[in-house]
This record gives sequence, structure tokens and C-alpha cells, in this order.
Amino acid sequence: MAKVEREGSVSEGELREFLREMLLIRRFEEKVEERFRAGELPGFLHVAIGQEAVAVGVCSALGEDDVFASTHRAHGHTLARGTHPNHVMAELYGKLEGCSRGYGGSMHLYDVERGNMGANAVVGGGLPAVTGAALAFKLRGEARVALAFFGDGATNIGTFHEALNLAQLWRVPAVFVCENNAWAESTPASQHMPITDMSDRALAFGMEAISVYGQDVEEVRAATERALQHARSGEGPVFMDVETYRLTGHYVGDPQVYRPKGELDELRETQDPIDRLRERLGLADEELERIDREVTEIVEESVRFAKAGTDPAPEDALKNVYA
Amino acid sequence: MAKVEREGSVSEGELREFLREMLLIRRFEEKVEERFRAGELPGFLHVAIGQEAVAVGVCSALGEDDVFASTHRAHGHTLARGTHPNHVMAELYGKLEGCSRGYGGSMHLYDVERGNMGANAVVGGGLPAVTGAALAFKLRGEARVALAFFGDGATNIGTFHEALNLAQLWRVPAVFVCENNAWAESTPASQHMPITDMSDRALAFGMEAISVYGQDVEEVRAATERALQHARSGEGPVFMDVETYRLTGHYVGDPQVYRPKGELDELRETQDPIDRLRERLGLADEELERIDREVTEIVEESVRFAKAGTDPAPEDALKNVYA
Amino acid sequence: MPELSYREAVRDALSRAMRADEDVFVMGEDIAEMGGSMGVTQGMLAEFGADRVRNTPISEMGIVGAGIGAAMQGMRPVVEIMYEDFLTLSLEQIVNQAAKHRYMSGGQLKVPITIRTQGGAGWSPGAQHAQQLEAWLVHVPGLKVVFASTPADVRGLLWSSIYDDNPVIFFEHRTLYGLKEEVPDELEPIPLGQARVHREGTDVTVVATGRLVHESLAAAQEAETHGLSVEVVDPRTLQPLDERALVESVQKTNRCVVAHEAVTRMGFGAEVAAVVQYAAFDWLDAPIERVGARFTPIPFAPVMEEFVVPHANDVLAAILRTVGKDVDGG
Amino acid sequence: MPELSYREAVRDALSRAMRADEDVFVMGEDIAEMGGSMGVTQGMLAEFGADRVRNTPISEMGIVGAGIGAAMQGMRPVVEIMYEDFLTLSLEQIVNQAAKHRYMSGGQLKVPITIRTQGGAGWSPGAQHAQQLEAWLVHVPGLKVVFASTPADVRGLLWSSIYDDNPVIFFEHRTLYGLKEEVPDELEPIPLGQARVHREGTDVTVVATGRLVHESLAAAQEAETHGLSVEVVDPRTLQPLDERALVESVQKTNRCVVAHEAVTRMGFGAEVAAVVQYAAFDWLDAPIERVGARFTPIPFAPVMEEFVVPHANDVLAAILRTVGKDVDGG
Ligand SMILES: Cc1ncc(C[n+]2csc(CCOP(=O)(O)OP(=O)(O)O)c2C)c(N)n1
Ligand SMILES: Cc1ncc(C[n+]2csc(CCOP(=O)(O)OP(=O)(O)O)c2C)c(N)n1
Ligand SMILES: [Mg+2]
Ligand SMILES: [Mg+2]
Repeated sequence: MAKVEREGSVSEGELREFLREMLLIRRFEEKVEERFRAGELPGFLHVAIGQEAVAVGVCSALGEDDVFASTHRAHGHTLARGTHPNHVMAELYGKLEGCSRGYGGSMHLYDVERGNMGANAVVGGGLPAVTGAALAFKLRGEARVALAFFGDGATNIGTFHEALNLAQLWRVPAVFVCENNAWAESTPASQHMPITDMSDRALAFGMEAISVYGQDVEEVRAATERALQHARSGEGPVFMDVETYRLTGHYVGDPQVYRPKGELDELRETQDPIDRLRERLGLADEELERIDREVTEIVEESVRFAKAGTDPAPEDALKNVYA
Repeated sequence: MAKVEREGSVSEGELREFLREMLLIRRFEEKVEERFRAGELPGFLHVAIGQEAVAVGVCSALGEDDVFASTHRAHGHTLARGTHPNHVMAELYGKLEGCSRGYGGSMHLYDVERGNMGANAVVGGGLPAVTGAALAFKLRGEARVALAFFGDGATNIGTFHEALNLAQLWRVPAVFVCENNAWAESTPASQHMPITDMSDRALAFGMEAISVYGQDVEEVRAATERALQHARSGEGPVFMDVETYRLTGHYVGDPQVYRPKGELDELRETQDPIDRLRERLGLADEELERIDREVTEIVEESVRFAKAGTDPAPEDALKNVYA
Repeated sequence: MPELSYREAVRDALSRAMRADEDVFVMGEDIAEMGGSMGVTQGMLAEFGADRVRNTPISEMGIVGAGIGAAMQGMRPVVEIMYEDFLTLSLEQIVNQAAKHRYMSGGQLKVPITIRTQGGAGWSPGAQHAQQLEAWLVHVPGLKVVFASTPADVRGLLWSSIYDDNPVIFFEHRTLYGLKEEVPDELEPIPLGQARVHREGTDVTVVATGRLVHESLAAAQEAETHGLSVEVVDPRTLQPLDERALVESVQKTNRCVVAHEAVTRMGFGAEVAAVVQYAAFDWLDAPIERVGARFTPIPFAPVMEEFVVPHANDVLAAILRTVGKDVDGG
Repeated sequence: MPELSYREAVRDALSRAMRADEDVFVMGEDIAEMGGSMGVTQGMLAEFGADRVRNTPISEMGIVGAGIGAAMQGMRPVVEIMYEDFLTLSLEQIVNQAAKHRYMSGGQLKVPITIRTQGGAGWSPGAQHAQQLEAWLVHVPGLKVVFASTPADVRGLLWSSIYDDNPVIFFEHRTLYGLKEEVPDELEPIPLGQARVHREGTDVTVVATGRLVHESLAAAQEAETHGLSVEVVDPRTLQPLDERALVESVQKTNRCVVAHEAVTRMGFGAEVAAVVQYAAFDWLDAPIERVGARFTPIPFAPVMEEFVVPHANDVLAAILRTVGKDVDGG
């Protein structure tokens, strides 16, 4: 994982590393779409194509001992946190080598060693535990932060309200990252939220809020550093409203009948975080292709790894119910 | 029920009627405390001594077809809405003549004819139904408003968030009245809320908010009229933050070990809504005593009525489970 | 007679009720433009408009509660909870509010809401999208509980649920949506509280719900090759429960298997077993067998998922045990 | 040996665990200055301070979830849900999160949280403050479920629950808090999963939980006057269930009554009946009787409340039915 050199600024080398990570996530998820269509992947899958800068910007800022909880759209977060693509892909194939040993699946990626407290298939379901993890850090006097990813749609559920309210009341070191892609499945923000400025949500708790443009990985990184710093220093939790774009369907296979015609094409044209970073870096075509080949090979290898993985025995299902 | 003459202003006659109602509620609840101590009343009882101006100010503004939902602290709301004291008291005694036929008890006072959709013993439990009732009115094009009472403590529960969020999103004719007495049972606001200005809660929904001093019945009445008018005219719901004071324990019998010494005496001295209104009206002692005798007799009669009431047969318990 | 899928049958019941009656409306997450996560309400937005096919935010507690409030004001809302795992989020409203308002008010109110939801394993949806939780609701006085297993049943029962004056929790099983059946042109309401005998038999009674009705029918077929005549009964309504139908069947066959996809422990089969052993004690020639999911969350990997939830062979094995035979000949 | 009330016994277990171990802390509504709505945590704020006796807002979902998060980070939180009726608000976190994190992660995590709650009828608390919902939790793989009926049991079981590495839902019964008993100076942990035989007998086994343990003991006493020797067994842990203890008892007595305060339909007694009829089929001389609340919400008026929930006489009547006698002589 990239190390922070100076707060609020990232070296060119790191930015290149970010590009590589974002492209890896992109290619990984495109592969997921492809393998799903090929009928190889069971379960419900949600890719975050278009949202890679959020995953990379946020996760690169996390300290080694920090923890986070994710959502149904978790591949990017998990990869950006450093879980090997082989183990993520193996999970999607339901193999024992998967990061959840095949028990979880795409919506339940865990990597406890790396502070991944788990992706959640219940919208908002992971938020209270982030407050609680942060409470544990505070009680034990540890300089760690717990961070939550969630979507704009998740801000409508009571769990969100209770988790953030408690976090602020107790001034725990937590950061709440709203990946605001303006859609909850097929439901546009206008149909699911009575406000237009997402950061207004934080006002109900008097919580520090940061709004950031999420297609720019540098901005996300800088904002996350500020948020982590605030939380870590004992000043309480932070709400991050991250404007981002889902450049694909809600789930893999989604025909997106609900999307206004042309929206997707236009967004792909204007809101691709990888294009943006590439321009920022002034990356030559061959340089990009080199990186692309590299990450594509990693992704291909992850599929090979996953397919060659071990299927659980049926009776393995009886394990891990109780400690 | 008092009729509105001009918006935002109440005649002297009405104010006297308010005083009478407030005093009736006060004497009723003092009697409840007394009868509880005498061992006559089963169940969990919560009186609203000190909060009478909210009940009367709000309920007097409601239109005949409006509906409301209440809380565990419901005697005042129910009486102010015009349910006969006999039927409220009979309910507390568990009699068939009770406003809930003896099935509900103090925390579940209903009077559907008068638009009382029920008091709720689950904090926040009645809020979504108020949104839903208002939705029904809107769908049917009826000029009715649904109103919810709840406490400051209730603003911490997810139900609150979901109910208000939906109400605003759907622009339904609902009014949410927070009886903000700065205590949730034994827990002071500082221990249960991360904000000091309750109306900040409304910002998360972009909801119209009105703050009002709840010990002044005229102010409550005027604010409620404004809120109802807003809601009824289709402009959407309103959040009312009503500052009020609980001049007694949380429940009847509460030793209030948690209350700072002296707080209660001071509040009783400075925050009694009945004293205030009496001064406003410049009411002579004998006039007050006359009213007091009148309402006291009503309360006494309600106890006689209740005690003479009919106990349900044990097997009556099997009725009313299904329609 | 038109052929309808289970999915279309649900849609048909909803649409007919909405045509017949302005008080009926549906609401839920992604039910409008997208037509619901299982496609059940597809096309309904166009016919009924956004007010009556109401797309909602992710607020399971709020939308159920809003349905309750509308029902208390005389509407007949049908609220969709996308996955029954999310009933956990609205249970307060279902159990403390919908189920009790009538009672707590001494009969002043009624709450004619229908809450549709679906669940089940089968496509590796994982531990939080595959539970079968109907047993919880059966434990709650004031609720009715329906679990339909065929297109005709789902249509007739949903209609009756919508027009029932009580809160009804209506379970659908995800893997049944594609199941097709010929149904009459006219919708025939099916009264709540009536079991359906899917197959008559004399040796063993299988009481099954949801997907397990079909697994049980397959098992019954297979049992014939063992010379056994198996009766398959689907209670359809779990509350009120048609106890008499179950008991009479067992009094005829003297043997009973209960089968559902939910976890066996404290599952609906426990109630059936308790009822049947009580009422048919003198008739029973063998212990009542329960078939249900193993006591684990639903795992993701298909091979484990398959192992955890019951299938026809599990029902068959239970049938054979009741007559003292082992699956592997015995 | 000191005499402790059930209330004091809970407090004693909590306090000892908190003294022994910095990772243990308690949180809940009004548990600090007020000492909890039932007075269980009185005095603990003074000893342990506000960080570890954490007063919370009314956020049942949030505080259970916060406990889960703290537990995932190695703490052993004990969260109090003031009334078990409010479990309905936190069930998503209990069922989808606490119970499943370990499984969904393939064993990477544990969630050693204890959730204490209390309920029960008896003082006219009304329909939303008197439910007994333990059966729901027994249906959920990944949870352990405890329901203690005496001071010694509640103390030893709570200790074991706190130190169990799994989420434990710990039920207390409101009317038992004043019950006193002599207990050893040293706290003796009671392993989860062990039933307790309260009274030996040879004619009928009564399996009872919570308040009904005491009602059953009274009924057993009374049954002696009918010449009957009644064994009373309290499973204490409902999950894992000590099936063997129950079955062995019934294999000895050949008759079984199950008694709890929860609604009979789909109550814990259904599971016991299903287990016992299966394992002791050849031993049973009479149908298994279930004693539980009638199928209604809990009414307010004392005379109705009394009628709805079961008492010693209901248990006695069931005992007599198992031996073919009527209460009113027969
Ligand atoms: C409690 C709950 N309700 C509904 C769903 C079904 N669902 C899964 S994702 C989703 C939309 C989530 O939207 P958002 O939070 O904005 O995240 P995004 O998908 O945009 O990343 C819905 C409704 C769920 N998983 N959990
Ligand atoms: C969901 C829920 N949690 C806890 C309780 C117990 N309880 C009853 S009243 C109360 C305090 C409510 O405070 P507030 O909302 O401010 O109302 P007030 O009592 O001040 O009128 C609590 C915690 C409850 N009834 N419901
Ligand atoms: Mg979104
Ligand atoms: Mg208050």
C-alpha cells in the first residue's frame, strides 16, 4: 500500500501506483462481468466500475491498523486495501482459497488481517459496527480509525441515522464515506432523497462534513487524509460526501431499463476516473498499455487461480457456525 | 374544542378555555399519581405534568378530521383532543368503558372517532404510521393532516429518521411535534443527543422547521396553526421543536435520583405553563379556584366512573385479535 | 385457460385488485421503473402511475410503517420487502404495531395491510439474502401468514390477503417465480386457512411449504418405486393453520413428515409436529420426521449451499425412515 | 453463603466480569445514573465509570450494532435491551450481523457480544412491554440463547455468556428480579448447554423455562396431592439445547409437558415437543402437552392479562391430562 509522504499531497509515483490500482480494479470487474455472462459465477454481483477513484483514494489513506466495513459493491475496496486479486476472485468462485473461504461470496468479502471487517449485503448493515469498532479504539486508547463505505441510498435507512448519531455523540474515531452515485439500484436520488446536498445529512448530528469530487483520486485521497486526521486526533467522526458515478448497471446483468437514454454514454465520456488520472499524469499510450497488460495479466491469473482452487466439501458448511 | 377565529391569534375566551383544559389535565394527572400510590392503578404510567401547554396548544389547533399519534406520555394529548376524562380514567383502571376498552392501558390510549390513532409504548413507533396516514390523505385528495407527538429521546431512533425522510420526500401533509423536555427517562439531552439545537434534526431532510417555546400555550397554538397550514396546503411536512419541561418523574413513582439537585424546584418555579397563562390572563385567585374546583370535580367524577366501571371478563382477552 | 407463471400470477392479483379498488396500492424498493428486483411488478407503473406503484427509498421500517398508517386510514396497501431477510428491519412495525393496533384499541381499528416478500436459497445469494423466516411471524398473534407454492395458489391467496382486514405477511419463494401453470380466466380467491392436498396417499403424509412442496411431490413420486403411497399437503396459510386437514391426513396415513426450506430448529415444522403428535397421538405409527435446512447460515459456495438446504432426496429419506426403511435399501 | 436476589445475581456477574477484565463493558438505555429500568445495574456507574457503564440514547439497532463492532475488535460488550419487545428493533443486527459474521468470513472473526434483555407479563405492562420472544432467536444459527430462572443460574450463566466467544442472547424474566436464593461466595460458571433438573419425579416430566419453572414447581407440588411424582427440568440454555437431558427424563417418566410464558403457537415448546416425540417416541404414553400464553397480544386489564398467560394451575391441568385425569376430578 502507498505510504503517505506529506499530508494533502501525493507524489507522481504514488499517482502512477493509483492509476495501476484503479486499472486493476477496472479490469478485475470487467472480468467479473465477463465470467458472470459465461455462467461461471454464482450469486449476486455488483461491480463499481466508475467508482475506482473512491476505493483507491480512501484505502490508500488508511493507516495499517485502521479498519473498514464495506457494502454489496465491495470488490474495489477490498482490492484497494491490498487483498490479493487471487483471493478475491477465488471467493467469487466459491473456493476455499477465497478471502472468505467460499462462505461469503461477492457481497461478503472479508480480510480481517487487513482490517476489512466485511462487506455487507444489508444496506447500512455495517455502519453500527464501525461506530462500535471506533468505540473500542477509543476505550483502549488506540490511535486507530474505523471507516465505513456506504451509498447514497443507504442514507435513507434508520441504521445510518443511529450509527452516525452515536458516533458523534461519543466522539469516536470513525469516518463515514458516502459513495454518492445518485442511484440506489434503479431509483434515482430524486426519488429516494428529499435533499440535494448530501452533506446536509451530517447536520442532524452536528458532524463534521467534507464534500469531495470522487472521480479525482487525488482529491479523494486528500479529503480522506483530512477526515482520518480529524478522527484520529480525537475530534470526532467525519462524514464524507463523495460525488461519484456508477458507469454500469446496479448488478451484473442489469439491463438498466430505468436509466435515462444517453446518460450512461455521457457519463462514461465525462466521468471516467481512470481517463481523468491518465490525463493528469499525461500518460503516453504505450505506458498505459504496459500497465494495462500488467494488470490484465494479474486478473487473468486470478481467474486461473480461482478455477484451480479447492471446492469446499459439502460438510464444510457445518463449520464456522460457532467459535 | 376551541374553534380558530383568526389565524395566529386566540381570543381571551379561548385562552380561558385553554387554562381550564390545562388545569384539567394537571389535576387529572395528579390524581393518577395519587391513585397509583394508593395501589389502584396497574401498569406503567407516565404523566406530562409541566407539558400541558403543548397538548392544549397543539390539539386545539387540529381540525376535526385531522388525526394524530401519541407516545407513552399520552394522557394530556388525549384529554386535549376531547376524549372524556371518564373514558381515559376508566382505561387506566382497565375497564370496558375505557377509551381502549381496557385492552390498552395508559400507554395505549386510542380514540379513533376523534382521530387519535393511538399512543405508543415503543419510542418512535407511531411515527411511520403518521407519514402513512398523511400519504393516504394525499392520495385521496383530502385536506387532512396527520400529526405525531414524540420526545427528544425519540429523535435518536432510526424510525424517526425514516418516517420524517419519507414524509418530506413524498411531501405529505404531516406535522411532527417534538416535545423537547431535554430528558429521555433518566438520560439528559447531553448524554443522548450530539446537537443542542433540536431543529437541526430537520436539516437532514430539508424539512420546514419551527422552534417554539412550549410553556406558552399561545405560542404553541400559533406555531401549530402555521405548521398545519403549511402541511394542509400541500407544501409538505413540518417539524416542530417545542421546548418544554417535565416537572415530575419519568414514570409515576420515579425517585429521580438522576436529576440534579434543585433542578425540579427551580423548574416548577419558573416553567409552569399554568402559572404563566394565569398571569397572562391576570386571573384572580377566586376565579382560578372556581375553575380548579370545577375541573377537580370532573377528575373526581372520572375516578368514580372508572371504579364503577365494568371489568372485562377474562375470556374477553380472546376478542379483537383479528378483524 | 391462460398459463401464468408464479411471477405473473402475483402481478395478476395485484393488478386486478388495483383495477377493482382505488384503495389498493403497492409500494416498495425498485418496484416502479425496474418492476421489482424479481420483476414481479413489471409493467404496473405504466398502467397505474407512480402514486399507486410507489417507488420507495431503502427504509424497510418506514415503508411498512407508512403502509400501516395508510391501512389504518382505510387503504389496502401492499408493501413489498425486497428480501425477507430485511423483515428484520421492519419487524418492530409488523409485530408491535400492525399486529397489535386492533387489539390495543379494543377493536376500534383494523390494519388491512399486506406485506409481500420473497426469499430462499438456490442461486448462492449468500447468508443475508436467502433466509426463510416465516416461523417468526407465525408466533405473533394478530398476524396472518401465507406461503404460496403454485401460480394458482399465489394468485388466489394474494387476492384474499389484500382483502383480508388483518395484516397479512405473504411469503413467496424466489425459485418459484418461473413456475408455470394453467389458471382459470377468472381469479378465484382462495380463503385463508385452507390447506391443499396436492396428492393423495395412504402410507405417509408429507406436510410441506414453499419450494419444498415441489420437492415433496418429486419425493412422493420416487417413493412409489418403493411401493409407498404418499400424501402431500400444503397448508398454504401458516396462520390461521388448517390443523384439521393436517391431522385428518395423518389419521389416515399414520405417518408424518414435515418439510420446509427454513432451518429445522424452531422452524414451522416444529409447530406442525407439536400439533400433529398431540391430535393424532393414537394414530401415529412412527415419530414425525422433520426436514429442513441444517443449522447454519446459508453459505455462498454452491456445493455448500446445496448441502445445507433440503431437497427431494432428503424428503424421500424421511419418508422411508417413517416406514422403517433406509434410503440405501434397508 | 450470601443470599442474592436474581437482580443482584445479574449485577454480581456483570461486576465480577468487569473487575476481572478490561474488555468487558456494559451499555444500554438508562443503565448509568438510574441503574437500569429494572435496577439491575444500580451502583455500577460509581464503581466503573461512565465509559464502561455506558448510558445510551434510544437506538436499539445502533447500540447492538456498536456492541458487535466492539466485539469484532476484541471487546466483550454486554448490551442491555430494556424490554425484549425492542429486540424487534435490533433484530437485523443480531440476526444478519452478529450471528453471521463468523460464518460469512469463513471463520476469521468472532463476535463475543452478550445481549441481555427482560420481559414478561404480570404487572399489566401492556402489549408492547410484555412479550416473550425467545423462540425467534432459537431459530437463528450462530446465536446462543439463554433463559435463566434462578439467582444462582442467572449468575453462573451470565458469566459463561460473557466469556463465550459467540453472540449470546440472554433472557431475564421481569417478575423474577426479586427472587432470592443462597449462592456460594465464589461465582460458579455454568456451562451453556446444560439443563437443570429442579425436581426429580417418575410420572411426568415438565420442561419449563423462565417464570414457568416456578409455576411448574408449584404445580408439581400440587400434583403430589393427586399421587403424582413430577420431574421438573429447566433447559436454561435454549440454544444449544440439552436434548439428551430432556429426552432421558421423558424416557423415564413416559409423559411430557412443556411450559413457557410465550405464546404456545410456534413457541419454544413446539421445538421441545418435536424433539421429544422424535427421540422418545416409543416411550411416550400420552401426547406431549404444551402450556403457554393464549394466542393474543398481552392485554392491559389485569383480569385479562392473568387469563392470557399461564400459571401453575395450567401446568397442573396439563400434567393431569397426561395421566388421563381432569383437573376437576376425573
Ligand atoms: C436493507 C436493504 N434493503 C434493500 C436492499 C437491496 N439493495 C441492494 S443494493 C441497493 C441499492 C443501494 O444503493 P446505494 O446505497 O446508493 O449503493 P449503490 O448500490 O449505489 O452502491 C438495494 C436497494 C438491501 N441489500 N438491503
Ligand atoms: C424503543 C424503545 N426504547 C426504550 C423505551 C423505554 N423508554 C420509554 S420512554 C423513554 C424515554 C423517552 O424519552 P423522550 O422520547 O424524550 O420522551 P419523554 O419521556 O421525555 O416524554 C424510554 C427510554 C421504549 N419505550 N421504546
Ligand atoms: Mg448509490
Ligand atoms: Mg424527553
